[in-house]
Amino acid sequence: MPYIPHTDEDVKSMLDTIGVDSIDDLFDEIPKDILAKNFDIPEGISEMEMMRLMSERAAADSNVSCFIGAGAYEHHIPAAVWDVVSRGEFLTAYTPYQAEASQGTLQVIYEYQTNMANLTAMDVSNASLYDGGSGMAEAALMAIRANRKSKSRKVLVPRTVNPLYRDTAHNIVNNQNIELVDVDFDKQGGNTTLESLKQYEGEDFAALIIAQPNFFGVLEEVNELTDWAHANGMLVIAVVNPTSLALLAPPGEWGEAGADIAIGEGQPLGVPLSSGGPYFGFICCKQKIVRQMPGRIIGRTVDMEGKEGFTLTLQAREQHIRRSKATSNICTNQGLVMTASTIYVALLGADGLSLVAENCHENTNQLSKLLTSIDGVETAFDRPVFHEQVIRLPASSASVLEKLAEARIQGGIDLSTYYPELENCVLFCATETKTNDDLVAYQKALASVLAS
Amino acid sequence: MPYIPHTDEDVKSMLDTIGVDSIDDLFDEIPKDILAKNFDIPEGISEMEMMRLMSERAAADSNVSCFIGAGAYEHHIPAAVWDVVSRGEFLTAYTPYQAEASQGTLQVIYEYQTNMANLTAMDVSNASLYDGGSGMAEAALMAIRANRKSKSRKVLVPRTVNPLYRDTAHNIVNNQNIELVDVDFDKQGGNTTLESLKQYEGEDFAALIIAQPNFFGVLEEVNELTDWAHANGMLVIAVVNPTSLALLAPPGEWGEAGADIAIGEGQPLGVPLSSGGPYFGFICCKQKIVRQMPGRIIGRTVDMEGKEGFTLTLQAREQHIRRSKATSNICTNQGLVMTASTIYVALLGADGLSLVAENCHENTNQLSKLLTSIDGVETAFDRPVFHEQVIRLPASSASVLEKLAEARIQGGIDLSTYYPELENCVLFCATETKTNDDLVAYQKALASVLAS
Amino acid sequence: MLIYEKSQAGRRSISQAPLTSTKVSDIPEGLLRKKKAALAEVSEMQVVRHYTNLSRRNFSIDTQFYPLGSCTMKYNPRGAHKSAMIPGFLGRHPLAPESQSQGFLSCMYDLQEILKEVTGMKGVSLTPMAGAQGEFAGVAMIRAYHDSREDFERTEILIPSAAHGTNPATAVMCGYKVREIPVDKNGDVDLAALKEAVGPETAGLMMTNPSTCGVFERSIKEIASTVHDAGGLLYYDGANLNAILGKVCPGDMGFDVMHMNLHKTFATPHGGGGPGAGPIGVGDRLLPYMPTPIVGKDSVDGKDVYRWLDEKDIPQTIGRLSTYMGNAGVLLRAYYYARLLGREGMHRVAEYSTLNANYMMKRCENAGFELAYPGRRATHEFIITLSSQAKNLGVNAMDFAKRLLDYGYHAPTTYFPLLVPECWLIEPTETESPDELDGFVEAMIKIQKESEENAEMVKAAPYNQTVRRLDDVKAARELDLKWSPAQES
Amino acid sequence: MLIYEKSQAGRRSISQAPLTSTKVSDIPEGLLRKKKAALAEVSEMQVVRHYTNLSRRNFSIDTQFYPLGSCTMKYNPRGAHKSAMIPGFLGRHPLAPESQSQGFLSCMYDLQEILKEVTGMKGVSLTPMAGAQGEFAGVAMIRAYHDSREDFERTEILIPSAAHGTNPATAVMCGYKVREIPVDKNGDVDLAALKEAVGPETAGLMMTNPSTCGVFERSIKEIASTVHDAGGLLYYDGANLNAILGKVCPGDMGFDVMHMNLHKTFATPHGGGGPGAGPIGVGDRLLPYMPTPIVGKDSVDGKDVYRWLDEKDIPQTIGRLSTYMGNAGVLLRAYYYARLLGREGMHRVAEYSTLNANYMMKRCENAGFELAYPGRRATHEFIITLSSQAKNLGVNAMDFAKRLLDYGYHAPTTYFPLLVPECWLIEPTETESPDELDGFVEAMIKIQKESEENAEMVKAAPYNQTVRRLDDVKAARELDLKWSPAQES
Ligand SMILES: Cc1ncc(COP(=O)(O)O)c(C=O)c1O
Ligand SMILES: Cc1ncc(COP(=O)(O)O)c(C=O)c1O
Repeated sequence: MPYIPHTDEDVKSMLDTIGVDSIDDLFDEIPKDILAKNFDIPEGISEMEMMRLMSERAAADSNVSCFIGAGAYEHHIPAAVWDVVSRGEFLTAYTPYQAEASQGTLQVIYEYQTNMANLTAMDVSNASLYDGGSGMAEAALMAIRANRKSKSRKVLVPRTVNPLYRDTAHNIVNNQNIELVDVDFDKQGGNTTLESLKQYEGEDFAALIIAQPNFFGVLEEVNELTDWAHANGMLVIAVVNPTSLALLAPPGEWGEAGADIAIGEGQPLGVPLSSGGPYFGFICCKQKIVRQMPGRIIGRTVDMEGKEGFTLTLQAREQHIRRSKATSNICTNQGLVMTASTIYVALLGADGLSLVAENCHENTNQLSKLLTSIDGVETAFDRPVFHEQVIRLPASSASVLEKLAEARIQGGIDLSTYYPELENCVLFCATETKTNDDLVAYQKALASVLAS
Repeated sequence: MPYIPHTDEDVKSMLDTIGVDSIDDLFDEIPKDILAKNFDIPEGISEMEMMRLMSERAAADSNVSCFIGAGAYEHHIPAAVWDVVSRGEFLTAYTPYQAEASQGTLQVIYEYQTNMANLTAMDVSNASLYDGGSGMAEAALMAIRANRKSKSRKVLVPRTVNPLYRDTAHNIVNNQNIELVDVDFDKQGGNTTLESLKQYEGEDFAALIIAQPNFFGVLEEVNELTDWAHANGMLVIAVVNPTSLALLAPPGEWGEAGADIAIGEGQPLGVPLSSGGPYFGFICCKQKIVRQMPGRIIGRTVDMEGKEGFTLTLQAREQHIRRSKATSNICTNQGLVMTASTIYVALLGADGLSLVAENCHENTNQLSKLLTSIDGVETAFDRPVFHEQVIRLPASSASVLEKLAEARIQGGIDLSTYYPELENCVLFCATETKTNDDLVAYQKALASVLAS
Repeated sequence: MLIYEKSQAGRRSISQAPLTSTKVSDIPEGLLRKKKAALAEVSEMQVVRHYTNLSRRNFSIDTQFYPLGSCTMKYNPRGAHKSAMIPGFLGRHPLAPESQSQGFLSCMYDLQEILKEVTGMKGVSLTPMAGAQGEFAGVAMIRAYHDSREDFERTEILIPSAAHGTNPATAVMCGYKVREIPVDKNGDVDLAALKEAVGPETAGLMMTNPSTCGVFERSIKEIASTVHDAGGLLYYDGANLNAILGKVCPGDMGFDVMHMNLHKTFATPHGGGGPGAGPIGVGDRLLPYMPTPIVGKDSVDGKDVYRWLDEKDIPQTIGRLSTYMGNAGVLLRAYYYARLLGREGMHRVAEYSTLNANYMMKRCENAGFELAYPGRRATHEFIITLSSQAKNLGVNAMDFAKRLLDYGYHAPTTYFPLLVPECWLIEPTETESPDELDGFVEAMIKIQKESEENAEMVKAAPYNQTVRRLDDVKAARELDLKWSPAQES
Repeated sequence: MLIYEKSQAGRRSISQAPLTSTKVSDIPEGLLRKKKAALAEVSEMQVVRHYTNLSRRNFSIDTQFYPLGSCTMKYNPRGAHKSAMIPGFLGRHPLAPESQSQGFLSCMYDLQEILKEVTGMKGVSLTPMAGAQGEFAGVAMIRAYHDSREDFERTEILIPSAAHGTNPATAVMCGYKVREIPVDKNGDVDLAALKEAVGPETAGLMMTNPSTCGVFERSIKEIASTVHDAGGLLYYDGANLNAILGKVCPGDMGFDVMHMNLHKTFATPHGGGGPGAGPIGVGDRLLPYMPTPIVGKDSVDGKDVYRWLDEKDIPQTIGRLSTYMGNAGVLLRAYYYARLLGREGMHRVAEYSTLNANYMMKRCENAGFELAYPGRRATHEFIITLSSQAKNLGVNAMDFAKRLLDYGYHAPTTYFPLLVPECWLIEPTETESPDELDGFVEAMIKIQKESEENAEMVKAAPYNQTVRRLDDVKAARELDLKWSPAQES
């Protein structure tokens, strides 16, 4: 029996101890009429058979050159990261409820909190949320709780924020009658302007969300936007790409007072693309609103002998203590992936992360030049970007992308799916993993698709 | 600097402590005129670049259906094996010279010794040799030392023993003027017969080597051969495939008295094909000749408090103690691979190993039937085999195998390379990893090659 | 020591970042970072050594028996991990075109089908990222159901008092009020109280069966009809699915919607806190509301072709709850597990986890420990109460737990469910052998003896861990939630 | 506890073997096994837990500073391990056709070229499986060389007394007599003695430079010419290559043949005893005798095509020394390391390993420890002698070593080379940071103090390991080399 160690003899002697005749007897409190019948599922197979099946299926999706970003990025992941993360002691531990038997996990989380707080220049971080999109929902809920000056259940959300995040967040918060109010973007710059916000001045909103870079890769005027929001009684929720923080001003330093909450998708920090998960959402905030933060938080303390140690803290915010009054229902988070990011950040350091960011940025610029050198291809927006770019094609982006895919190049995403007005537009990125040959191959393939 | 942690400041303060001005000063005892110039080798690259290069090169050799055996076999390796073996504590430890800080490795070796001794039904095992071929050389040398009744520096070696082993062993022992004397095989059975040995009766040989199964997959009459050797004052060196020992009589039980030494290639026990290494050679022997055994041996003992522990023992046989009088020059062995085999054996157990052996055997039989159903293809020998088979083709085996390779089927090895008399013969095996579809694909490809 | 304390300005793991720098000149000064982030500057070996050594300060399934009740700490197959880590799976972008995603999509589709079958539900969506998000999806669907019928009066979710904290927290996140239903002394829902509570405001009841008390809710069908009759729906908290997998299907007990904690019942690693995966299964009534994405299968030229189902296919969906496809890698691991178990293995999960729990319970009882529900069968877990030890010896459930660590066993869940005083919720799971269970009970007996002879010693446990008992009060009072360069120098 | 002691008849890790049995009927009864082998019968989880926990009883580079002299315990890049474990490499059969081996062969070829360049040798064969087999190959080539010149008189190999045990053992395996050359008090070969020893029986001299005394042999060129003038050849034991990599090439010192311990200098993991790889490099005179297989490169239609060179290409070869291609996977790891270091990194190996050793030596000296060769530079390693501690305090080199374990540092090599009494051979390697070196020296200072204050305590060390000091005498007297069912029950 797969994974069950019992021998016939074991079973017999255990049943004897219990004082029943058969395993079935142990289920005698269950009404007979609801006992399960045979399942119509495949018979069990061996590890060997399954590994072959999985290898064949994985191979079917392989050997592509991927230029899709849109919130999930192909970065080099040092071999050490997942080798260490896959150690049984990290991989197969539960939540560190018994602190003394979980100092490894606990210290890792404390270091993770430090990394994220220092990267974002915020005061504190939690121990991870599920992912970027659901993290934005938590941030909105948190802002509504935390903004004592506002009674609003509305949050301003520029359309330049990742549409998948907006969709996810909406689906989560709408059950509490919370509204995410769209703010349109400047068609030329691809950014959120103060003009477009003017109309909301005087109205009560709990928060303004600002994505930097935004979904188009475009850089927002985060300082002005932050100050505007604060001036209008809103908190600022920053949505940031952690890789970018090696180069870009961190949320904690936006404008006069800095953002109040910073969230984002942790995937770029050592987490494989892996079809979208497990990733992790990070959330950081100002110290004064830490008690509104969702999720686990680890604190440093001492033991009976005065020795440094780590433990779960501020648990009174959490569901297992506060139940219906908790800051969130989150329990299981993304611990292992968060551990991977902690090792990744240690391996890269601030300087290494800068090099990654620079090289991604340069590759995307390079590719942008190559692609726009093709007749009829142009960049869609005129403002500075970080490591991602939108181009407009002289043909339907959906069909061009399909043809590129046949050449095993995943050229980006069809923006018109999310923004009907951005017809023929493609959002792409070229990270540090791409060589010049890769970029040229994309250019050639696109040229030939467009020529055909 | 890759893997070097020193900052400029570190270097400066270290040089200060030492009392020199520069690192170059530390080399002032080396004659200036032999200092190295610049190397003409590629500039350093990053892990990301290297992983890509290696992945591309590995891919070039992939996607083949391999039916080659000839001493190295494709078996399913449980994922747990290399996950656990790759833990830093196993992977990056040195030889367990400090027993108290190496109980993990030491106990593993003790368990390995137990596994091999119990599989072969011998009294003791060492902690591994390099591989099967060099192991046979060590066994021959050991037999010459151990056979007190013989003064001979000659060992009888049937030609049915793996020719690569014979070649390797010859190259090692010939420096000591030791001769490996060929014994021819029966052309019909593909085995070593008592007849062919008769001519050596009365002559002084230190040992007879017996391979079971032999290189052709054919089963030797090990009981008769063993008794013959003993009757003629020779020791018996068994060369065995560990997978086969789940089914076949173990060397310790051959004939009246059993083999004296058993060696073999450990690769089938959880070690990837990996282009030929690292594998490991195992060697087991009767207790009474253990002091002639080469290589490390671990013993169970107790600590100061009477607690069970493990330590290197019988070191007086080894080069670091006995130097020119050591039983061998071996120092570094194949520890990690031996560890993998220990975990593999624990996962399979005797019953699991039996299932592996049975299924390999069945698949080979099945394939043999399929192939010999093709016109002109026939088995070369008429005696029972284990999990490997020789067929004779109606065409040049070299060119047929080449054409099969174009269809990405590695059909076996061209036996005529090693046995000119076995023209058009191919040695193949189909292990438990092969599905019926795989076998049929081979048959179809062969039929089509032969038809063309 | 923290990694930052091993840091040295200017040190780097050179090989891990690109080797060449390309200065960025096209980003306005005002948007750039001014001071580099205070992160560790260390060598690759320092990193490997630091985190390898940290890992050694953890208990885990791979190293210890870990009978943490409600958490189902069973063996996490190494093959599942390996198969999800095949480069082709790791490298697939979540927005890759369907034509280049058939391998992944077929795994997801197959998993959906298996989960449907073993839960007796009509539809499965894999996307929720943990149990709590599965609950959210479920309750949000309940809401969508009532809303679609314009039944806006239903504002309450009923929850037994023994329920896990995520249940009430979830109900609130879905905009509901929570009404607690008491649990009687046998661990069953107080039926009378339930009957009194249900009504036109009842949107649904969230419960798990077996309950968190480790006993099977015998009146489940009556509970179901009570709620259904009042127009409410029944939510099944799948945290306890391991107790019944292969024996009873939640669908057959009358549940309308449920989540499964794949990181429990389907043996995906818990990773020191996560990730999990909390797929939901629904009965007919909730099919139209399932969260996207879901994988559908078409037949094109006689070949199976898989594709994403989204708003177009499920117009009443509650929508996506994650940026992409939830914890896809966890789902691959669960799929591996499901296929290895297969038809026969699936039935054995409940059987052997129940056997182990009842065996341990009996041994505890024989050793003199007090069972919370002595007349009842254990399910996959059971509760003992140490309240007499607390009262008579001054050694409480936490002290006992800490001392257990010294014996090399992870402690059971303590103080949950809250209604049993000084409780231990013990869940051995089916993958442990009887020797391990015996060893645990023997350690308990020893601690009992130690408590009788030297309570002070037990109360100051643990002794063999990397730290002694930690000061939680200080941790909460003098918040120290991150290292910062200033603080240390 | 041994795995066998966790065994239960009939238990199995089901998923790991084929699920169906096919009875074998075509093998004669007399050739079949009668009683199944006494192996453990355990579950997959038991196996994982058992060996995971065993691993935790080891010191290793990934967890500790491990300054084992002569063993070069430097960081073993995880990337090297991963790249050698790419399925395409793992799955390649050693006898696969060359047409489907170009990826692997090109790596081997590139590695040969790099090793040639950094050693200053004319040819490299990768096939020896460890240092000792490299030595064997080298000495066998020396023999082949003399034999081919029909110079059969040369029956002796000269070896400095400080040499590693493999050197004399190898010489004997190659059919030579060994003649020891004394080492003087500065750690240099006694030149006068060497000159007296060389003669027409001299086949060659085996030595390493820097010597095992941790100092550079300053008269290397005179030694070389002495041996060469007498018609002998010069063998370089590459165990100490780390000390000179990038600074001096053995080829330029006059060596005719050498091996490299890739598991030392090229950072491939030592695996608790192996595997290693001991490629050999040769000068012009020995090129015709190199062991096979070697990888050659042809150009076919302007494309590089790699192929095996064998007896046909190298008719005077000493032949193959392994069944296939030696420790191919280790060679891949070394290739990874060589490429990451590259041209610049290669030079830094000697520089920084030497810097670390000299720094530690100075710190030891300052702390009052006695250096074996006080006037000399350390190379990549250095020796201290604890003979005054042994004499005055009764605490010897082994006691000191055992106590060091309690401080979390692996002990240096003790009692080697034999000519220095109570010696510690300390090799920090270039991958350790100064903080680690400082910590080690501070532990030494503490142990010195402990020895002065409480020698008995130190002599009974270690205390913090999983076992106390082991009884080696019992181990050798009452041989217990395997578990057997009878013995235990
Ligand atoms: C009974 C019960 N319900 C719900 C949950 C929540 O599941 P998750 O942690 O996956 O969010 C848990 C997990 O701890 C649980 O034990
Ligand atoms: C100086 C010296 N020579 C030779 C060897 C033998 O090398 P190997 O262990 O790889 O056979 C060693 C290794 O310990 C050594 O230190």
